[in-house]
Amino acid sequence: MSSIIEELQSTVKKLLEDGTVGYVIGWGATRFPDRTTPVFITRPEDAHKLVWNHYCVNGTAKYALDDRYPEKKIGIIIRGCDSRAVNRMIQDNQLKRENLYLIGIPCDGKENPVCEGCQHKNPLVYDVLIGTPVEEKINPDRFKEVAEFEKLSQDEKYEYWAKQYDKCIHCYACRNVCPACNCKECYADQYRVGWQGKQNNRNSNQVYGLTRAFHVGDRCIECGECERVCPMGLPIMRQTKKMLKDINDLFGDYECGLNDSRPHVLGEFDLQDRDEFM
Amino acid sequence: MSRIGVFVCHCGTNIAGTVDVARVAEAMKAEPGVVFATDYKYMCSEPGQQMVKDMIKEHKLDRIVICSCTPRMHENTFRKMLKDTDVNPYMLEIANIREQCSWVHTDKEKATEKAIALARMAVAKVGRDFPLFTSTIPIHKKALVIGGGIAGIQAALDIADAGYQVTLLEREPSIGGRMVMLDKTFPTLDCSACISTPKMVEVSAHPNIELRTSCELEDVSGYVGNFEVTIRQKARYVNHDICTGCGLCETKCPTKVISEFNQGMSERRAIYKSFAQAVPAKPVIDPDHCRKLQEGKCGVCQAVCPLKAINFEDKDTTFTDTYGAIIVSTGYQLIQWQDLYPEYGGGRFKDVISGLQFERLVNASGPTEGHILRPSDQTEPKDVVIVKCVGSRDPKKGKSYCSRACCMYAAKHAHQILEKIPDSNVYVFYMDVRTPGKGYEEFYDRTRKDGANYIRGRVAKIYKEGGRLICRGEDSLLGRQVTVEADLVILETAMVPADGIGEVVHKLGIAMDADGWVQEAHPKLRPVETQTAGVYLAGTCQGPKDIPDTVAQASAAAAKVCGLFSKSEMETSPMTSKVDQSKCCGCGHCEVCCPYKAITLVEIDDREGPKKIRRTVASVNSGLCQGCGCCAAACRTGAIDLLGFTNDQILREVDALCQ
Amino acid sequence: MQFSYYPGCSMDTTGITYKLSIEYICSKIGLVLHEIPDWNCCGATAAHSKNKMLALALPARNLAQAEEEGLDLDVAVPCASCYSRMKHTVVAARQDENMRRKLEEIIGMPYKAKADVLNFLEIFSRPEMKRACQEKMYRTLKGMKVACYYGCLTSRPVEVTGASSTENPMEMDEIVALTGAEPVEWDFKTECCGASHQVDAPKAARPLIERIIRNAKANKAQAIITACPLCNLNLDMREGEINKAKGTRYDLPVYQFTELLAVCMGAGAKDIGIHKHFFPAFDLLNEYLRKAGD
Amino acid sequence: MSVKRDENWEPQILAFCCNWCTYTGADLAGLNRMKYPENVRVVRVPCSSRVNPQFILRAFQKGCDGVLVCGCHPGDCHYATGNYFTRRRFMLMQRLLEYNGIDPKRFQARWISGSEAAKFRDTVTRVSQEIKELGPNKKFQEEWYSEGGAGNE
Repeated sequence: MSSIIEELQSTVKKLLEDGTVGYVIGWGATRFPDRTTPVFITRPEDAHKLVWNHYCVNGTAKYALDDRYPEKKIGIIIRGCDSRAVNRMIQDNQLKRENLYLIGIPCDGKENPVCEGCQHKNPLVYDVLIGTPVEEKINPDRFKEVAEFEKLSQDEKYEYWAKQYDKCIHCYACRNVCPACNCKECYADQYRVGWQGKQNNRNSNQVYGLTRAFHVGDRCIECGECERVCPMGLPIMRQTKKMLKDINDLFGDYECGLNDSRPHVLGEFDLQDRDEFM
Repeated sequence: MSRIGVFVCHCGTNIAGTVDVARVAEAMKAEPGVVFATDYKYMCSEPGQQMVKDMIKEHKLDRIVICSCTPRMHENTFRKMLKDTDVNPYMLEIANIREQCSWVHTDKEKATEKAIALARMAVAKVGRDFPLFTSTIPIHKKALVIGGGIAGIQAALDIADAGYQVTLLEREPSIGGRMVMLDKTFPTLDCSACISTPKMVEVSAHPNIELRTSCELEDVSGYVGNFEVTIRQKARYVNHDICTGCGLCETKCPTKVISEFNQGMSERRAIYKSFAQAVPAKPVIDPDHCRKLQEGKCGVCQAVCPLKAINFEDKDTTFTDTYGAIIVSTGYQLIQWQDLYPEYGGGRFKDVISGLQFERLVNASGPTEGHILRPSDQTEPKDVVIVKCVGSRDPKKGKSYCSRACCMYAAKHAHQILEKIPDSNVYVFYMDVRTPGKGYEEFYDRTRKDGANYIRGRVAKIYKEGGRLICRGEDSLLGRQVTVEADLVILETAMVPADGIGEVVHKLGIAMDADGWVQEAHPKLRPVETQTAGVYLAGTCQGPKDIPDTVAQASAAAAKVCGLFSKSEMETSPMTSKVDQSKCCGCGHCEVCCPYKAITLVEIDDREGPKKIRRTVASVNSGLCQGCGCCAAACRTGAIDLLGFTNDQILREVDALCQ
Repeated sequence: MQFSYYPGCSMDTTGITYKLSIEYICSKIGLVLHEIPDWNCCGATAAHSKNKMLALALPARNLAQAEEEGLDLDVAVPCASCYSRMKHTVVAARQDENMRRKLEEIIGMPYKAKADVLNFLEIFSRPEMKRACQEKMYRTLKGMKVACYYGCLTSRPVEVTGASSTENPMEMDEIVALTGAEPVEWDFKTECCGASHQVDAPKAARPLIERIIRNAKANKAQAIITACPLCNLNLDMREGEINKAKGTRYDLPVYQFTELLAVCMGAGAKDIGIHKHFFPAFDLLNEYLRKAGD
Repeated sequence: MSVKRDENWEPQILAFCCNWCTYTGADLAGLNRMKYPENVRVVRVPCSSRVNPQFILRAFQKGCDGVLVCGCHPGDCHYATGNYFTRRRFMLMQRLLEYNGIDPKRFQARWISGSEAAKFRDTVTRVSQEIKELGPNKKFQEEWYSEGGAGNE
């Protein structure tokens, strides 16, 4: 591990020194040994502040959206999930590949339950790769949780979600961290059109949760950031995964953010699509 | 605050019989924004309309709700009425309380409640209406006709005769298409070339027609009235401005190439005119076979040309022009039966020929000067088998559709053989004989009386023995196998769309059906139009048809173009999509689902903090947008919205309904 | 290379030359065929004209036997009719899970339909087989014009066989060309030979044979090449009869394609039973082998 | 969830109908004086693909007991391809709603052409009947948990 950190730090240092990138997004240490924090390294002499350990859980890619028109390239240290986020945001025209310098780093899972089902530990795109690729494994249980939940009765499902949304505090953390949530202005903030109330109550939260699921479900890269940041511990991915599962069932194998993923599942159609509306 | 007027129509007793119209009007008075509400016997009548106009003045109304019959009936009537008032014609909503209320319900109480709810929805929606203005787009009165067969020729002539400019595009060196290859036309047995070549000459001489041969469609952008079309002129290597078409080059060219025009049954030179009456009557060089262009040696044509018209340095060029309308008349070709029917020899037997080859054989200007001779040994065939539906009505091997013209030209071929070879026998294998057309059945009848043997069944196998072709098939009427020995077999093969139609369709943004024919806007009522306004269809590009149908459709398409060109400007519906670029994040999800390619992603200047940036956003071409709103539902942020049916309005309608 | 092997009823009798030549080639190129133990009749024409389930179950038992043998091998079948019947069973079992279970029930043993059924044309047209044969061939039949006759069942029905072409297949032409012989283009590659009707309805069936031979002759073939014991028998046995009955002078020996391969690998006439042909078959081969200087 | 049966209770059903097919079909039903329940109210949209899935949520929020989206048959869309997108969107939406506890009968999509007046009548009659059997929808309803509507300026 230590050699990887050295390689990482020296790579970043060099990139900053030779001016390839304006800054690098990565992880830095905190006061706590089991926590890291996203850091923006702007000076070569700060490269040593970068860490790489089991607690590098934060997604790095979305920060690039705050700097869509950079003067120099943005360096991002990306794991498999971050690379999918980058791919997705490029497919959504939110980032330009030429504005990014991607420092790939194979990831063997972090202190995050979502990592257990990860099917893409190695970065899918990168300009430079630190370390050596790790073995990928297929997750046969990708939709197991969803399938289990589907078995409940409608009332049980409703009650479950209603209780969850009672907990929701409408803080939008899930939105802010999601790489698929990349609108310039979220629908939920447009009170004039009145899509969505701002109240923090069950119904308002339900509508937000469902709308969010439908808005991002077809483009969810399964990074699990939404659940990780939710202060109330809502199982948010369970909604988007339901969308993904149905897309897989109805419109063919689909995984988002891969280099060859279909960019617009809902913006395309097949004449042979199943028809239930006859 | 809006000032809404609500007018509830009795429609005689049509509405008032089931709905308490007075109560509806009364209920509407309580709705926010409504300053006036009344009911009246016939809103659409002259006095009804006058009353609305008076009330607009009296109460300073700025929005109108009319509760009446379906908007599909009188929306335009009332919009027209509002043109003379201070109210914008699009500040109008209609509550459908007749077709969808009074006529379908009987309980007066419940029907009245529903009518109130429907009226309330309309009031809620009209409150969020804002003035819309029809814009006009100028119409560039020049038409482009793609494909110079008889369809394109006819369409071009009709439009040109009406006084409009036309460009006729043809990818081959000469116009004329398939019709000029035919010998005679059924059922009158007119000489095909004699009736089509004068039209070709007329095209070349017409002051309003710009003839562009050896040209292909490169790119199309824009919309009805204003298509920007880029056309590629393929290198001809002969300067047609200088060339007089004397033909000296052709006689001296040493390279012989198989003639496409004569369907592979004769030869032409590498510098050539496709056929004697070609228009333009000037040669081109076939670069794939020219020795000079291939090997750098030869150049005989250049040496002999008295006018120095040969230019081996010629290159493809492109040019761009603006057209108001486009007619697609790209025509058909015959199916490649060789690959599909190995049981007919798969092309190994020289004497198994296609119908079009026979047309050339029997034509006086064809390879045999009109004598029907077998391609293999140039002898006169005595027994001829004609096989119909080769590739047509055969979903397993070819196409499932009927090619429509084959029954008739098969009869024509049989007739021609019997006429030219006195002691000949003709056997026609058929599935059905389909002769719907003026004089067609009579012609078929005559052919049978001439002595053609019609055998109902398909040919299963053709093989060669002792220099003759053995056709084995079934006579399904007698229920037994038949074997016919023939000297010549003519396969009446299926029509399929011309090569390259896919590219043309793609460039024009129109649709193809499963078989590759261009899709018309409506199979019954809009047969010459396409989904893209300003693009029309003529001839077999839309589906198999014979010459009279082709010419009729060409004239119909021309009439559509002339109708469009009769106005100098065209009104467009203002109910199109509109992008709020300040909200748009440029993700392009709207772009991919637009059926009209009306949405493009463009870069605009913007600032981000102090920084000046170029930002990508969606942009709607309102000339192309037809107002379906698919984009609006695809936009997560609501940046793109459909005027007349905005997100805001529909949400208000839903809210009002549930009150 | 190894296969399970279902010889069918004709290989020791009417198909003896086919059997001998296949065995000869196997010994030369190291091809191993494991005969299915306790195999039964494939059902042939009789079963499927009477009872569909019987027609599927008879081959299913053979295939299940092959599976039971434990060798996870595709099944090689020399006879076109056996091939067709077994292929029908495999396809039916693979397409319909219920059918497969039903078959298991009928034959009383598990049948998974894992293995493919292959005829010898399919086997020999594999590139590695062609290569292996070519390596072992040192004699040539250069210039001998042959008509490759596939018969109907190696290609039809195409839904079952998956053949590349039902009208003009080329696999045998390509294999035979390895020997130096020149396959001619002709029109009766996949016509019916009359099959068992040559025995029970000779009046209807004889003309079928004649037109095949006539077309081969008309296209300048000197021999007809087959890939089925019954096709071979029908052509070989009836050619002389036809000459006698109709006064024709057809002179085309009828070989299995494996005979030509074997001869070129050095097989003597006795090794592969050239003397067992009905229609004299030795001279033509001899002539061309000599021409090539052997 | 136990539903108290009120015999006089009428469900509130909202139908989004595309202007070119289903709305015309509904008009034709009127022209032919066909009868169907009063509780169905039609919102006219140019194309079924105009219907934003959020409109459905809004309808439930505001107290609709059932929502119907109707458009042209696939292949007949006035705008060529709109309903193919409708089909994809609402197959997913229906499943997502079910996953959140909404009976699929409460949100349905149907293809009804301009000539299928009888199909329109039959569809809305059947949907109305089905919803009546299901009882009032209380899921996702605004009034039950909060005061005031969303987005009222």
